[in-house]
Amino acid sequence: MKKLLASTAVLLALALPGAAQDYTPDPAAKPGGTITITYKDDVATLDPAIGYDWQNWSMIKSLFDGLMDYVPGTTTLRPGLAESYEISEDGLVYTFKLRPGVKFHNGREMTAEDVKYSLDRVTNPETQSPGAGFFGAIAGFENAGPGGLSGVEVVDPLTVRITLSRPDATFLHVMALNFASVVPKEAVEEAGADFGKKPVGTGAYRLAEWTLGQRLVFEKNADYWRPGVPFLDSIVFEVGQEPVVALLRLQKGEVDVPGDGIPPAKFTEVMNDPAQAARVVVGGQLHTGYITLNVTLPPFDKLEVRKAINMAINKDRIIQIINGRAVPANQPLPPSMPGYTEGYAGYPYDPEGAKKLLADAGLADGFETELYVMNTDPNPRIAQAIQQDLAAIGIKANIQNLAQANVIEAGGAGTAPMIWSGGMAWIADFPDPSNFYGPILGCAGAGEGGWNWSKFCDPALDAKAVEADSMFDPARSADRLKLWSDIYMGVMEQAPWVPVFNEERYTMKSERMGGEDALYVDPVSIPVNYDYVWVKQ
Amino acid sequence: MAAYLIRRLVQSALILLGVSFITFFLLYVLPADPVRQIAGRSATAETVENIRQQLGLDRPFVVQYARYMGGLVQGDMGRSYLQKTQVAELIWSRLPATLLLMAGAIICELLLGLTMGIVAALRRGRALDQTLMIISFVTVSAPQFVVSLLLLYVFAVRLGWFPIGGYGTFAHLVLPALTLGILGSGWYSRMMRSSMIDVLRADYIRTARAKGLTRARIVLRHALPNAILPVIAMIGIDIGIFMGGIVVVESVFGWPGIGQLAWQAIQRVDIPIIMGVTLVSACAIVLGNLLADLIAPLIDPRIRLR
Amino acid sequence: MTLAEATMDAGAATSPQVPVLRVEELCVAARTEGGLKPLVQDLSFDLRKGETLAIAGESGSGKSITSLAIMGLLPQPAVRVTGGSIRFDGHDLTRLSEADLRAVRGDRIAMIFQEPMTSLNPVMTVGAQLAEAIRAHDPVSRTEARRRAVEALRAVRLSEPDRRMTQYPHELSGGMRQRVMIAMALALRPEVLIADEPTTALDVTVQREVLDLLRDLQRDLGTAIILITHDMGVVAEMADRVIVMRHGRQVETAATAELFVRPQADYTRALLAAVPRMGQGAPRMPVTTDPIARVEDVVVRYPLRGGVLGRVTQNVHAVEHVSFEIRKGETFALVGESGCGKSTIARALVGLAPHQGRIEIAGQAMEGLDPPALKAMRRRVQMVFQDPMAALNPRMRVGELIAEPLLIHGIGNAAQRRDRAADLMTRVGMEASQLDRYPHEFSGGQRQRICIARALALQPDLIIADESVSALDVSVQARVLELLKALQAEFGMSYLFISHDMAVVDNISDRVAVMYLGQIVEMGTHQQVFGDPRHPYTRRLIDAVPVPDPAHRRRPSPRLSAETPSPLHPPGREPPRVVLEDIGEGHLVGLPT
Amino acid sequence: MTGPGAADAAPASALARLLRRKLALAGLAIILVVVGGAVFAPWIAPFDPNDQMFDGLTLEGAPMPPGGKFLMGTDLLGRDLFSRLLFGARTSLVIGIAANGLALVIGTLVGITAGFFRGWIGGILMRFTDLMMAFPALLLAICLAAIFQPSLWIVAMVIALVNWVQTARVIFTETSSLATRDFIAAERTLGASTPRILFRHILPHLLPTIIVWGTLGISTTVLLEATLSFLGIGVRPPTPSWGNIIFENQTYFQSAPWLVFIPGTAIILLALAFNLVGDALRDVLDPTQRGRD
Repeated sequence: MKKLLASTAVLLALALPGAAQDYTPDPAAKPGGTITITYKDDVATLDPAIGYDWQNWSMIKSLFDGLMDYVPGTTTLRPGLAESYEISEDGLVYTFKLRPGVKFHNGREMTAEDVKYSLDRVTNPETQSPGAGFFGAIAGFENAGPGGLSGVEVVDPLTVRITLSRPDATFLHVMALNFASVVPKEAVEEAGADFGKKPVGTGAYRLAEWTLGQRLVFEKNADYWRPGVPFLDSIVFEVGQEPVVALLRLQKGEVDVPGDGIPPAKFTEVMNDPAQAARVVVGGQLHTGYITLNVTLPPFDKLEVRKAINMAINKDRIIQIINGRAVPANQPLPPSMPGYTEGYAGYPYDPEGAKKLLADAGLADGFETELYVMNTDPNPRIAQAIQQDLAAIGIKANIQNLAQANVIEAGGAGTAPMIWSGGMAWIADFPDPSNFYGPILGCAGAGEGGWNWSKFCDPALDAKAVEADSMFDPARSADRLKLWSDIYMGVMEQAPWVPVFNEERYTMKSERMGGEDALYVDPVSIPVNYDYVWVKQ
Repeated sequence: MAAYLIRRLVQSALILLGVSFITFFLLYVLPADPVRQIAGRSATAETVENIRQQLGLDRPFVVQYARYMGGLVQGDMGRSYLQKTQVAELIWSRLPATLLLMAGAIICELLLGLTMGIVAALRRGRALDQTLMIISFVTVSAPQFVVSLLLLYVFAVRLGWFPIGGYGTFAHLVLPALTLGILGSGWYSRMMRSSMIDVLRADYIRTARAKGLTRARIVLRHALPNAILPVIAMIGIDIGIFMGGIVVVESVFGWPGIGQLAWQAIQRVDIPIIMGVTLVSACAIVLGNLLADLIAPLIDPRIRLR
Repeated sequence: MTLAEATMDAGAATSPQVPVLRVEELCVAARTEGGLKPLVQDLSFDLRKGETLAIAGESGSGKSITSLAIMGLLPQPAVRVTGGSIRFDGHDLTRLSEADLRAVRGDRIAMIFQEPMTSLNPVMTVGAQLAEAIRAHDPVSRTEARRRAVEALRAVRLSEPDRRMTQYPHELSGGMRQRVMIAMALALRPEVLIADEPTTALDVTVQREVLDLLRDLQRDLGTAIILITHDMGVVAEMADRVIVMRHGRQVETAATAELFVRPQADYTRALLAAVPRMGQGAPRMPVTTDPIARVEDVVVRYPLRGGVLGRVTQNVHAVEHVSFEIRKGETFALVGESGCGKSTIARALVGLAPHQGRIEIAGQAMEGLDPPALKAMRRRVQMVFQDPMAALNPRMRVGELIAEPLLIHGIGNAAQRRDRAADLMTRVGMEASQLDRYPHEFSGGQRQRICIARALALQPDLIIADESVSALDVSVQARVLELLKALQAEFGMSYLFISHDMAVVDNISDRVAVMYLGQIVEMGTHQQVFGDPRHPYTRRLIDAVPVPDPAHRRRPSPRLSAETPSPLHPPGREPPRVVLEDIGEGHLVGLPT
Repeated sequence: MTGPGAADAAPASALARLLRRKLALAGLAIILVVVGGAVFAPWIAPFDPNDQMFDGLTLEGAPMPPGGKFLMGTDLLGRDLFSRLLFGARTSLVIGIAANGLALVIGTLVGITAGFFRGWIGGILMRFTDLMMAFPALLLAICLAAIFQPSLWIVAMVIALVNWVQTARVIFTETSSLATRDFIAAERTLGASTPRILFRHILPHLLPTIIVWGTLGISTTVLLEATLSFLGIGVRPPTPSWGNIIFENQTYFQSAPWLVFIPGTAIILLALAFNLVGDALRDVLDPTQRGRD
């Protein structure tokens, strides 16, 4: 089975009917200009193998490219550094044909060796990449180390062949992840551990200046291989800025995009002012906020109790508390994710019914438990709303208000009966339903230290998940999504989670920013697709 | 003098050693696993173990501490777990901002505090004295975050006199330095006032008056150098208070100092950074005290360095 | 032009009978919570050109307030002049503005104070303080001011005046500082010098030097001096005329010779009678009983540490090989100037100072005793401190304080202890009804009586009186000394009497030891030591004491300005040891080394 | 000779003198109001402090400004701010008193021991105190809070562990100077035992200092609790404390200023009150500080 680029598009078209095949930049766009973007937290690193933060995710996307890419503002795959690719009939061998003449920022031309080096590097434990696990399907991953991945071969300078140990329907998405970015070996070796401070890639921008803890400046890569982009001459990122302060500065015209979005404290004010509200951009996110119920700890080992809690939470009230910037969730997947089960009503808000279920479980008098929550606003507030809802059905939940690391620790160790996921919640790495299962609901993550904080493990569902992920054939895409939908319905039956809401992103831009709104709430290049936005002069 | 310096430096080194040990121990028993943070959500148990071994976090506490101190002695503060950057570089890049803020704050509080204290002492018992002392009480009683938010709201948001946050120009420095300065000035003014009142009662001030010196000369030449001595000792302690308190002000004003660095590192259990910041702060405190001890004999020749 | 030359002119220009300063009906009062409290009332006097007027009186007499009123230095607004006038050069100083007063102060009326230790600014060099005083009134250049400052230092006979200019006050001894003060006061050749207890804080030999200096300078400069003092000896030596004050009022005023010979007021008579005089101690029968305490070859040293490792760099040799014994029922006195080690011996005797050598109380050695035995031994030796206020816990009632030793040693029950305390109170001349008061409600003399009562509570064999009467006014001092004598007669205990006051020691002691730099240089009965002093230091001490008799002719003595040698020695080095030789009847004299 | 004055003796008159000072009286009044509010909170508070009321928020989820049904407005969860302030006073006072009391006990014990027994015990204790002084206090508190996981009493303990150092230093200095005073020497010559000297003679003299530092320290403690809460490591929600009320609402200082500045004012007033009383107490009780007003 051999497919050219055109047929890839067919595959994707099956996944997302009606999506654009490729992207035509805004015809009104003008090149030039500089914009300022702020973030609260410092940028930890720009090393694509390591960066996994809110703020560096989109920066890395602009500095580096992977073999695959997405159509701006959408979740539609398109080729990146690979001009074309073919998949073997058993779905185990991917052969990528590289785009010729692509140059790194240091002027050297990119070759297949670089692709292999990059994949070897990200999977080498010495790199300590938080994304190494995504490449688990590549043959030889278990033995990855200084020797490299046996499954990645250089055929010729412009051809790379990747062999998988099992079929993986999400593999092309994986190749679009930041972790799969292509890096030049000599630059990495020269910088050593400091590559994250001196990034060299093939991306639309290059790093011009970095004052640690203060600002970064990206400047246009004039040799960028995609014609016509980027538009901006440079981007200034200022870090260490409180979201409220950032928004005040935006209102004064000092900032173009607040990287952390509109802070809750300013939300009502902004929305009540038509002039400002006009510049607000809303977009869905592949995000779900949920409460984990530890199924190994009594009384959460009782299904009735878990269901009761699902029925006790007043999701509308919680959404009101965060100024209505979310929609109620009834299942793990967010609505914009393929595989979302339309028409599923979920557990109703029914405190009386919940009480009855508790009584059925022999806990008519309720019980006392603990709710872990990360200590940054608005999470403690949401936890208190949850606490009040639980109190209404007789459950006394004490709030453990801790730093992120401590909550993760308690969750991993399995000592936390309930955790509100806010602040650490799952935002999908790539737009595929499988991304919401493995580490956080599957058996693999349920062990000591895993991210499956419910410690929920259903071997039957796990088997289904394996089956779904091996359905790599685009022709069976619909079947695959149905299978995933079933899996998540199965999860909901056992109620290890209380899905609470799917957050929507509200961000703002300055008067002078151009480009369609989708670029500012890009579901992949979070939060902004810097390559395609432009400035009105 | 040299012997004194050497002994003080040895003492300081011992104090820093103690600080490092206690901090390292506290971080060791901290119920949070840095490796999980490093490895990320997709990591397998194997990857996690791999990373743990590489960082040596599977070793006993004593070994880990010895390794850390071994590196430290060679000037290596280690690499940040999450940023993979040299901790020294991270701290170094942020230290100037913190030092600038601290210098600004100390100048601010000395100007405000000493002036208030001297004026109050000279107008002792009068309405002005009472007013100044109530003001200084209020400043001592005000929490940092309330004052910083208030200043931000009034002078940056409402009046627009100063930038709302950030770093770079003098205008950026004014509000954060003023916040810390206002808060500290209360202690200084009270201390200066009581010290000044004591000194103004001293026999040598009577002598100076008996010589027929002008009031200004008596206050500035005779009383001030004597009265300022306890205040100098206070500056050393003050640096410690700053080092602790700077987290709040830096976060409100978006000041890129080590307070923010520390706060983020604590959130993510980035042990090398926490260790580094703690040690640098402790260093600053120890040096501040040492400096105060070295300045005092310049003003007061009676103080011998022994 | 030197100071001396300058005054020659001044002296020739004015008649000595014209008053330079006239105080009329001066009233000073302090504002207190209970209203105005008068401190000085209706005080009038004239100060004539070139004369020395002494204002004498005990504490609280208002003499210091008077001097501050003249200088315009009253601690306002609490204390202020409420009436009368101070006429100087045609102006009433009480009505002058601060600026006008400032022009007078230091330039035309200068003042020196009691505490030379604290009266100079510790953070300015001597030179700066002197030059500043000059430049405050004479618009001269810095160099010229400096030159005149050196001149002034030379005039007060300070050695190495150039070096002194660059020194800080703490580098100078008390006597040198007082000279600096005098130099500063006289540098601008004022018409009036007010000396407020100028020698009270000084050792007796230093006092001698400063008094001599003041007299010499006055003779040269013709400055009129107001000398404020409580010491009738100083009055007798220095003053032309005397005003005796009491409770803010003038009691008597007369020419000095007249006052001493024919005091008019009862108070003056009582005051003069209370003044201890040397040579008046009644000859006593030598006490020949067994010793109650024996001090043998006692050494007390304090290490001074320094350097990187904190090694001992020097030792303070506080007490060096001192031996003596105190017999039952006798009063043994230790005299000497400050820092000679006499108090250290007292502290060693009660176990407060670690020592080498042997101390025996009633035949039992103190060294190597276990705590209970040490506690038992402490019953036998009690101490009365110099400052009774400091020695009494201010938070305890007098009754508790006196019963405290009984309680500590578990003697009697509460009622018995209280009875005993009441008894002791009456023994020391106070009333049992005062048992429930706090120490601050008593006067200084009464407090010292309380201390004595407490010391008596355990019926000790030996009471150590460490400068116990030094802080008291003479009249009170006399009464306490009487009490001590009476108690000794009654109970027969021994006293170790430590004092720097030669006259007091002469009056109370049976035997005397003179200490100098940690060692005893002469020891014998009081007749032997005071009647026939052999050691040069003893003689110098005795000669230095001002005699409260204007008719007394002082033997001309060399004007010493040598400083006391230091008791500091590096480890391993010891000061030369004084060897005592018996020159007959137990009169021990140190051989000059 | 002037005696150190009556303060050394009669406590009753000290109180009388304290009451004569207007500022101290004002401070006492504020403290009484706060304590009263805290004690009678259940009766005074118009609402349950933890009740997230439906009409406490606008439809858009914004808090209600002061006035009308809610005297001081509502917070971001629709709870009555006035009720939370009343109950929060309990937390702040409990922390202020417990944490500070504990710090005072530790500090006094360390200071008195080090000051009285020089030598190696004192040396070690004071070196340890120096070491603690070199710790950035807030950083230490943050670490401790992270280890022990915050609750009301843990926060109090953490604050105490951070705050005892200053007290120890002051007590040390005072004890050392007391130990050389004549009346202590007199006690020794009488044969008094060490415990007797320490507890009968030295401790009573330290009481004014302890009282003063106790009152002054309460304000520091209240502020530190507020700061810890501001950083999200204070007492556990929903228990209100003045600090965490501000913390929860800090970013709303512009859109809902009452949520920040009303509790902020409350903290300032309470700390001010304790400072005023403490300062006056110092003047009244501590003879060395006499007459500085």
